[in-house]
Amino acid sequence: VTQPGFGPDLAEVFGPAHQPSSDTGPLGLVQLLTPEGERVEHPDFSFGDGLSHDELAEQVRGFFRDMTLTRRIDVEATALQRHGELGIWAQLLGQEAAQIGAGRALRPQDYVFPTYREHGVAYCKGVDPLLLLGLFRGVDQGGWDPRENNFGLYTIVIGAQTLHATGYAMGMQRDGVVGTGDPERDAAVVAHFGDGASSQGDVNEAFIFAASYNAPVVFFCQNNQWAISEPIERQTGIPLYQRALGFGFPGVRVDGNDVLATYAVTQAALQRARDGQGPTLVEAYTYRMGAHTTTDDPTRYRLSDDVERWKLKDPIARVEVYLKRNGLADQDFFDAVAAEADDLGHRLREGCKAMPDPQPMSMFDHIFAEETEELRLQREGFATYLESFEGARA
Amino acid sequence: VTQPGFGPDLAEVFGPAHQPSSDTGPLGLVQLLTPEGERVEHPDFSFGDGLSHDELAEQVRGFFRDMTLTRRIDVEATALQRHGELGIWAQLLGQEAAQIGAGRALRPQDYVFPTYREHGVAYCKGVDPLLLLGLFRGVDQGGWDPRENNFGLYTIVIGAQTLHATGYAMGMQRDGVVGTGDPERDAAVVAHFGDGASSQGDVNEAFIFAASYNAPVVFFCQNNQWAISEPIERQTGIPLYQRALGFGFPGVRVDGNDVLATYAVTQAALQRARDGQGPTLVEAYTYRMGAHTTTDDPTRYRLSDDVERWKLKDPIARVEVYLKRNGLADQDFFDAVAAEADDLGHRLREGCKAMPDPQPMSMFDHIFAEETEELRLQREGFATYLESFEGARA
Amino acid sequence: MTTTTQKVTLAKALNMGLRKAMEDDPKVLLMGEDVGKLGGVFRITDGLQKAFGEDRVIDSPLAESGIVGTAIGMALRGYKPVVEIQFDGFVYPAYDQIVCQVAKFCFRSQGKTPIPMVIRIPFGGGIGAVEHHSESPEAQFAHTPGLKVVACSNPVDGYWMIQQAIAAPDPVIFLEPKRQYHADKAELDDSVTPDPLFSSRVVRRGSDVTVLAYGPTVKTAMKAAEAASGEGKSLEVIDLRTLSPLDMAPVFESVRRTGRAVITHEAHVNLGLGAEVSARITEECFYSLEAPVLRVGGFDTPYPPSRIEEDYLPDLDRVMDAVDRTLDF
Amino acid sequence: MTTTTQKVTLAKALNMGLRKAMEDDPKVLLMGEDVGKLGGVFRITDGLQKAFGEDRVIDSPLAESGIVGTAIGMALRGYKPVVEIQFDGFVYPAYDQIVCQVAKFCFRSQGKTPIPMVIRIPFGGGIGAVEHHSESPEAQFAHTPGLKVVACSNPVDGYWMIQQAIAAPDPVIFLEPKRQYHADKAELDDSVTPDPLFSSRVVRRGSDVTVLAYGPTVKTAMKAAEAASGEGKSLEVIDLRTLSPLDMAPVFESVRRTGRAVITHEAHVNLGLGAEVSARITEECFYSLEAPVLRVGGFDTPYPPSRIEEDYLPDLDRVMDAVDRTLDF
Ligand SMILES: Cc1ncc(C[n+]2csc(CCOP(=O)(O)OP(=O)(O)O)c2C)c(N)n1
Ligand SMILES: Cc1ncc(C[n+]2csc(CCOP(=O)(O)OP(=O)(O)O)c2C)c(N)n1
Ligand SMILES: [Mg+2]
Ligand SMILES: [Mg+2]
Repeated sequence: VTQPGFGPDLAEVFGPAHQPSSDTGPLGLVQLLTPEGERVEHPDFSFGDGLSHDELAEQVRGFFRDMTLTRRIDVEATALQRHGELGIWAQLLGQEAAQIGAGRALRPQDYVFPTYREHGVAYCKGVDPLLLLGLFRGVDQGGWDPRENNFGLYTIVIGAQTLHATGYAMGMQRDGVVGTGDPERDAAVVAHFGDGASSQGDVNEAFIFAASYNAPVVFFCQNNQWAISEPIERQTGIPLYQRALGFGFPGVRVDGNDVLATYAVTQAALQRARDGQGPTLVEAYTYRMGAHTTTDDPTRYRLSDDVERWKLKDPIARVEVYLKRNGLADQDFFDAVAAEADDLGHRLREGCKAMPDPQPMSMFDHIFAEETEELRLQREGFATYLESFEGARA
Repeated sequence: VTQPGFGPDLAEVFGPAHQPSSDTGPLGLVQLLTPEGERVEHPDFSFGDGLSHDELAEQVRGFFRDMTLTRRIDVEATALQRHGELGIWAQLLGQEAAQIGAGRALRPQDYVFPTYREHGVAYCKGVDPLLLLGLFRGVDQGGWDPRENNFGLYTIVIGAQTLHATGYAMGMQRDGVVGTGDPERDAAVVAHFGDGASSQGDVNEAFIFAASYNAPVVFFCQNNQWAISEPIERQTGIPLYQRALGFGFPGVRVDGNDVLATYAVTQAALQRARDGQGPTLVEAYTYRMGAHTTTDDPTRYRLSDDVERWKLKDPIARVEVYLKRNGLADQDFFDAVAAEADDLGHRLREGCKAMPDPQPMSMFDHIFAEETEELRLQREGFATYLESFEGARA
Repeated sequence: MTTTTQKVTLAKALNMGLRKAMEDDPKVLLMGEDVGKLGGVFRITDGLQKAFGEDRVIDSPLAESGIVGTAIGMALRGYKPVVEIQFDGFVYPAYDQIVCQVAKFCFRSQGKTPIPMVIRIPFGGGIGAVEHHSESPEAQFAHTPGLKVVACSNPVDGYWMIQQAIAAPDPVIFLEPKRQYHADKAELDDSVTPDPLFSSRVVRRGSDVTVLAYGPTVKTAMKAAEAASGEGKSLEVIDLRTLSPLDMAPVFESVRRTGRAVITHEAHVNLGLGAEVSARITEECFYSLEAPVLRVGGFDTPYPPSRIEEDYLPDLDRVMDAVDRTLDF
Repeated sequence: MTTTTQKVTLAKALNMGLRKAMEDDPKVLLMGEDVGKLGGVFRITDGLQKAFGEDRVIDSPLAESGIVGTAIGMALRGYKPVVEIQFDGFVYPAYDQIVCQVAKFCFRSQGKTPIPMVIRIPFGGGIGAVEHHSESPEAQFAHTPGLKVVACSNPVDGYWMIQQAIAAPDPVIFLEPKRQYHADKAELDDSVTPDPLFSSRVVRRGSDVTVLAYGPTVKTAMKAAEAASGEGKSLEVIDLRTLSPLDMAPVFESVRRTGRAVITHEAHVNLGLGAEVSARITEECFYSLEAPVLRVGGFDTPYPPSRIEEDYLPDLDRVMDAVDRTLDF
């Protein structure tokens, strides 16, 4: 009885299934500062409302400074890897606006769960950039204290941290720090992840748990178009921010190279979470200008003119133009930032080289809060073994 | 600079995030036969087009027969469990229309990946109902041959089969049996799962892979409102069919107690897949009338009046009314089906009791296609051990 | 909690232990599938949501990785999540979160963010269930540094060990022999001081052969000892209780006396706990051994259909057979 | 394939073996993250997508469970998927699909639907990587009935074993010592007949101590044998090659001669392969043993930061130390 073609064309019925991922969706790509440095309006999001001219100027200069220093951290670390001081480095070149916009929208009580690339967010959360190098140098697995900075350790297993973030947000709900209306008290969580990570089961389960419990978490996806060698099209045929609609919470795509827009959108999403209105997915549309990591060779899988095209959208250049054209910053300011960056670079170079290797015996430390007899014996056995070489090895 | 309430209310911006899961969404709940047995029209889906009055009558009578026999399988198996002939049984009571509608839309070359509850679909695929009992009796883990029936073995790990289905569909693409326009050749896969399963990472990854490769797979979710004791609201705040929109392929909610609508929608989705237009999510909106399994006690977590309300939507009764009121079937027909059901019941009772226990030694069989020396020795050792009891045990 | 003694099943004892832990520490949360109104498919959390509310006894979406992953987040926020995995065979979707995250947070952060968390897993077979409901996954967790793994074998241990596991500052995989949930009742005296959590215990003294067991096989070992004594063989039975770390001191002491050891568990013999225990005994008691350590476990086959599971599972006869083989060695 | 011999690295040998397998059988598919244009992060699949097209060399979305789960479906459809897990530490999201599905389809269907499939995993440490990139997960898979697990240690074995694994009708976990990928070159002669896949091999004859190794530690064991001979100690080295099933015959034969055995692997000692091998040797060669089997492996700690990984990993000194201890026992 089955006949070919029976039934309507569902594609027609349901509307086109696939849209090019460059499509910016119903909301359009939220942008407040064009690549040319022009301020533009957006119906739903704005930057600087309620700020005086000076306050606004100061904040934008702050963004410029943050992005410049963040880029310097990245450049120095990349160089340190080239010189063998780091084993590997995950570059953020091109993603400065996405990270500073997201990072500056945070309040001290907000907690961040990063991937391995959130150097700019770490900087905003007050993590000493020098500490970021330890993991990549191989002397530790993250030297900062998550409790001090409300900034978790880097997570290397793709997507895993989005569930931790959701659970942490559920804890905030139980602590009564959501929706009280007290700005000093209400808190939220940001879960960072990439476009490739959006395919992991864990990330989608995080969406489900967050929606189910209406948890105060902002899922911040830096869509830098690439998961190592795989383009975004392998992960999704529609704009990533629309994934949220399938889970029952809002999604928005913002120009991730526009620090003003990223700041405005992230802050709105965070406020929504703090107010008890639940999760939001923010897709920061940007581009990975560098290699995936210093061990990667992008020439094997992508064309350089893509990169050239995105160079024109540089997140820092547009802010510099804006500041200069509108006389919001003078040369002294730019010189000062440049000098500060040089100092930072110097400090990172010296500090990195000075980082000591851990003691071999330290591998037995902190495996548990309460050490086991088994491990104590293994530790002692190894110590005795090492001593047997004194002299021999020296 | 951060101020409470800064930024627009995203809920406003993005539209309401949450809709009650009873909401039937933009398309409405696709229904072609009301609980009262009235045929109704739907703008996008229809049943019986191109069928003569007799052909249509014959097909609807067929559905009635299929559902009646399927229910009998379920009733008998439930009774057999009560009598200790089965260790456990997963009842489908109330889901007959969803399964027969989905099962009858299949072509022989289509392949099905079931959960543990698809007894009606198995029946449509020609699996001897008696073979379904083996797993629940504990004599095997699925006695039928998936290759003969194009019906996979029951999968107990929630959601796992949706990935197998997607991979199988990817294999069909490589075999060139998709989009050729030849009805005898073009094939598709149906992945069955439940509302609870929609929360598993695997199911969401299956959506991603299917969308990414445009695989010919229909994701058929029987939303029976419950995952053991957990109501659908724990899994999703919006209608499940909308999950598909987040992954870039169509989703549709159909009245799962309406065999005509389920048949029409599934067939359309299958044809879309066979034609190479990719995956579809079909949410069959139904209700688990029985316990989760025979070991479950629903009185601990749900109200009986829910069940009473759904009794009025019985999938078989409405077809019977429709057939009778329109004179599409006479009493002889109903008597014949009843008799056939009795025969089936008898065969199941006798057949089940006659099912022999497996030989203990059989646990060593078929672990590999190529047995290992290790296992051969372990098998021999156990055989010798058993022999040492001959007499002793007898 | 009353301190008057009462006879309870393992299921009831665990339920009482969980209730006590929740009363003692408001940070303790329960989470899992069907743990709320239903009280879990085995009723271990029966009545707890009613008593402590939906914020502390949390029905979760159907996703094990999500359950463990979010529990990690709650632990980082200062809570003590106790998650229930509905059946042993369904812990695997959460395996990545357990071995790469739960096990590593403390080490990764150099002790700054330990994860005090309990993962309860009903394990083992013998209940006539279908596939994936009778697994024994302990070896896989014990092999993972950063996890502590324990198994209770009786109501009294169940009551105390669950409270100790929850109080512990480290992640504990807590294995419950589901076959024993409703099997035997034992006298529960709330006033005694329990043994430390990470200790094994000699549960029957003997002189000829040391029989090691944990979880569901302790009962089997005790039966074997009973039967053996009838044949004039004296078996010493040790309930390992803790699988990682292992508490081998009482085992070594015993084997040095008996010179013979048999270990029995439901998990597959190949790379099961018995392999490690055998290796350690041989390393430590080499000159005391009269025979190699013998292992009696589930065969190296997938768990079979339930109608023949008793043939798969180590039973009194197979333990006795090993005892005889080691004595005749 | 040319039959003229050439010197190749392990990476190149595996690449050649995969190419050969794809030429020989059109049903062979490769799937994984970055296996296409990039040729994999280790370049093991370099050039294969260009040669065989995107339908046979498939870049996958970033989801390991999805990779293995869909590969199962392709296998059921008659294909022979060879999936690449990018690094050992990232196999865990796929763990459920591997142990509950890949391992069980054949048994569950009573042989009707076997899953011929290869899961390639670059494993082990020593490459100065960050967390999760230096794990040795073999024991967890070897403990699971229904899986076969092998590890290659050199280019020649790599070339043949990958082809044999792909030709095998059962699922094979194929472990590649990533540290060796570009280390040494070996003469590859396509005309010889290789040993069977599931066999261990004596790679150096000796009479005093039997040293067992696989994957990355085979080189370490050979170095130790070299050094030991300088000290007048004769070590027999066996490359286990197959971890499940284990091919113990050559091991037993050897230990009966030497009376002493040391096993070394990078995996944690606790419940690592060494535990099982030690238990089996003791069971089979009890009266031949002059000393307990000694185990030299990774410590029971999480894999440490790379700056001290060489202290964590078994090296020549630690193997020699064990050799001395067993000789002095
Ligand atoms: C579970 C897991 N699988 C694979 C990897 C290896 N890996 C590291 S980064 C990466 C790509 C991630 O892409 P994306 O999520 O877009 O983040 P991006 O690197 O672009 O910031 C992969 C596959 C991993 N770290 N974890
Ligand atoms: C991975 C996994 N976790 C838990 C279970 C236990 N379990 C069996 S059925 C079920 C509920 C499934 O609900 P749903 O997906 O709605 O299907 P239904 O039973 O309603 O048909 C659960 C939790 C399982 N089988 N697999
Ligand atoms: Mg990316
Ligand atoms: Mg359901």
